[in-house]
Amino acid sequence: MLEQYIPILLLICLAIILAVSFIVLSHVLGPNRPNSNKLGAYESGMDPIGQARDRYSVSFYIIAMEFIVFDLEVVFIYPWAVRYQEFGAGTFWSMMLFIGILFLGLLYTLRKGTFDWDLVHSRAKKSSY
Amino acid sequence: MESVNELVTILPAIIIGFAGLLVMMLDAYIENVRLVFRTTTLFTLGALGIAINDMFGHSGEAFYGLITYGGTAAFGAVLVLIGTLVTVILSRDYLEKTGSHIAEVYSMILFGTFGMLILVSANNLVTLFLGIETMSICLYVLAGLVKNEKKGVEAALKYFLLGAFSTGFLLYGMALLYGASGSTFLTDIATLDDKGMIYWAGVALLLVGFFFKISAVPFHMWTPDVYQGAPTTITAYMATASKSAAFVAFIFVLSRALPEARAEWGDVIWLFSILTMVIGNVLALVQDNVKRMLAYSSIAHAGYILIGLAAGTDAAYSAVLFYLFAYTLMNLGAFGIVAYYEWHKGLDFTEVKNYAGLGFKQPVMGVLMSIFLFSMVGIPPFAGFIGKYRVFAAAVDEGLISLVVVGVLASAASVYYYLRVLINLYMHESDPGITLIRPGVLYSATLIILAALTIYFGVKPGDLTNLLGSFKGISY
Amino acid sequence: MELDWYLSLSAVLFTIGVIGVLTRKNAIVVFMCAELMLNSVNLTLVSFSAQHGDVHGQILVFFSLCVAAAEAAVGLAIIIAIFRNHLTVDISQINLLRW
Amino acid sequence: MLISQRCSFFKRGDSIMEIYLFFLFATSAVASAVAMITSRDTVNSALFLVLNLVSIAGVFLLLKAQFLAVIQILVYGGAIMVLFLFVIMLLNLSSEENLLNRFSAKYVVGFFLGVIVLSQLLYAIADFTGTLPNFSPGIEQVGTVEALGDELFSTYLLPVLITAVLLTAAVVGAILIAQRKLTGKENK
Repeated sequence: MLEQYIPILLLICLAIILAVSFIVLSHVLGPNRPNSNKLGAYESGMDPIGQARDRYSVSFYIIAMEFIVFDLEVVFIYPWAVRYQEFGAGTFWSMMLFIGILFLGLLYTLRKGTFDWDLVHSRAKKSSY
Repeated sequence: MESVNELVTILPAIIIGFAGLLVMMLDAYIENVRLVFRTTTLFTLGALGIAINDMFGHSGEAFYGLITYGGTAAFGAVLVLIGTLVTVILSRDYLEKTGSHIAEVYSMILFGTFGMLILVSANNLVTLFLGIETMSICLYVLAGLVKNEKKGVEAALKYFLLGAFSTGFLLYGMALLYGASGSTFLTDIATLDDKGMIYWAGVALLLVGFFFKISAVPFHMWTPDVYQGAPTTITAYMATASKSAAFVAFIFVLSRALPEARAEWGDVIWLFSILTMVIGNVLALVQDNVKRMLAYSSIAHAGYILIGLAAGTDAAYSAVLFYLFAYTLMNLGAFGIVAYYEWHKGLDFTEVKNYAGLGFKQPVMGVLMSIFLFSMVGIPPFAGFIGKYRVFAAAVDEGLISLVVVGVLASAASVYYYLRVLINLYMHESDPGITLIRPGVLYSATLIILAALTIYFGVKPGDLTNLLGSFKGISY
Repeated sequence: MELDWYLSLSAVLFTIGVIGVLTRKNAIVVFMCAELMLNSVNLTLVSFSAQHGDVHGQILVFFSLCVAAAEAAVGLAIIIAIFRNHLTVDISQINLLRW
Repeated sequence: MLISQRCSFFKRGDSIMEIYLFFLFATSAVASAVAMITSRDTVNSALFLVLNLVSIAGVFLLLKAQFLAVIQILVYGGAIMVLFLFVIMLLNLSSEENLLNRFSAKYVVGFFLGVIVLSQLLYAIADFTGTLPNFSPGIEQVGTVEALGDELFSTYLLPVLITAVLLTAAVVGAILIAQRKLTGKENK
């Protein structure tokens, strides 16, 4: 009864094979003469300052967290959408309430000023953290 | 879809949930903290009124059996809502004075209370799990409220990591119970006949999860630091509302889902009760910081309540409910007064001896503090005594004499660290430099009402005990 | 495959999670081990749901996923706040189990 | 074919592929879990956890819980682990951790406690085997979206709304804690 998943298995194997082959081939075939400026991080010509991962402001985290919450909301809506005809008006209004509550959460996040980028960046420039 | 008149059964939870969302929006769009405070108080009062009248209504199950209402669940809702109401009223002055008065506190308290109201009326593992998690997440946030101070955030991290760890055990217990019985409804788990090892492993892990929430001894590591790190009125909220909700849910699980296994989990709770009472009191004796001492005293009280759970009869459960009521009143009061003393920025109150002579400076607060502390010790005219007496009586009826003996000895030992505060308040003279601010009218009125209730139910516990007894069999 | 193979796998993963929480110092890795514990319990629930042939187990998995996500959001916010105050997430320096 | 006759504990109805796939996913899950615990770099731990989640999703597929397998990868792997990596990058704390330099008692205690928990659980599971039919016949439809959807939106509608409030509380809490300074206006 696992036959239905054969295509997925093939897809995964193909993806793995492609990824590995790219790395191996480029490593094996490509000319390998490293020198200092080739190995430096590419900063469109300028030499890089600070390490690669210096800290940046918190609003990126808040956006990622919002992504999780709305990803979960979508996950709840999948089964609802699939069986939409069988459910009466009650379920419909309950789901509207569900979506409404999460929408209020979004309004709260918007209002708390974490999304207006210019303010965020102007503040970030003043003090690094 | 459940019919609309089923919504009436969880009306307090709906009101509190709606209030949480409303307060969230008010805070976002109208930054007026006083308006937020008034709305929160208004909605909590309304929900409390409905919950009180639910207590006298009939009880049953709703939402396809996910929720149970009336009787014990309504009384649990009353306990939670009293804790929330007093916390909100006391928090306004306390947070204003300590400079972290922000409106999000009220929305988090309301969301936490929503989780507790669901937890209190859970009749299914799914609603039980969601209730516990909603409550816990709001408490993690509230514990880390005072962010600039180091110890507040440290308390939040410790509480969070140990909480996530205990959630794993709790869910594993639920999974094994579901595996053994094939259904997630508490009453179906009770009808399970062949109790294989999976069932016992599930019971054990579920007990571990609950012991963590009520901070029984081996799992109490988080309590002192979190209670000390959090703002004092939020500590009152954690000590009273969340612990009462966890205990009522524990009663439901023990009486509804695991009635046949009473002998086995009775012994387990017997052991943990002794551990909690002894170690809770011993550690409270050595504490100097009053807030930390009150944290250990709340652990010791969890031990006394576990005596009632170890007894396991319906009479014992109603005795535990009475004890929870008295426990909520006195702890709210005690933490409220400690919060009042912490208003004064200049003085540091980390040591008990800093309380020297303050009893005379603000006589009202001194007297109230002594009422609450005497009630905690269990001295006759107060509700604390009646609670302890009825729990011990129920345990004696079940033949748990050793438990009662340890309980009495532990209470005797607790006299020392409770009265040490009073001795400092009254016997030692204070340096004249300290002048105490007059507490606000609302603040002292709330504390006076709490003290009046403690005395009233100490003197005339009759009607409450009859009401609690009248709950038609918790595990019907 | 026998049911107990699935249960044993989830028991092993649960134990690895417990060991991870007890031994690691970095707060984020401890939190990841807690997530691993929750995940292994999901596996037990699904195998019991398959064995009983009803969907209650999978419903509980569904909600436990949502709870894990909400916990992750709040937990990582706390860890960010900790980093800002303590500039370290090494939980042994934040003495976790003080009396 | 030879293998399935000789080993007693395989069910006759199993195809060989299912057995191989189970062992493949099981070993990758356990290996990535152990690697997550013992790896020195936090980012490696996070990526090993993602591998662990994907292999557990594979085991879900074996148990015919297809919707949950996809959700697991989508939500757990796709969203939660992204947040983990975000925070690790944000806090720049993926520094090499000297893991096993001093053999502190904590490792012994942790390992010992873990082994105790494992032995209890395995004992419970061992006692359980064989007492009940292994897999009820009708599990094909149990794992599908339709089955989950019917049950979720008829009986368990209230928990769906509770989860909505839980998620909003998590959003408000996370913003409250993650913001830099709390007092009054200036964080606007």
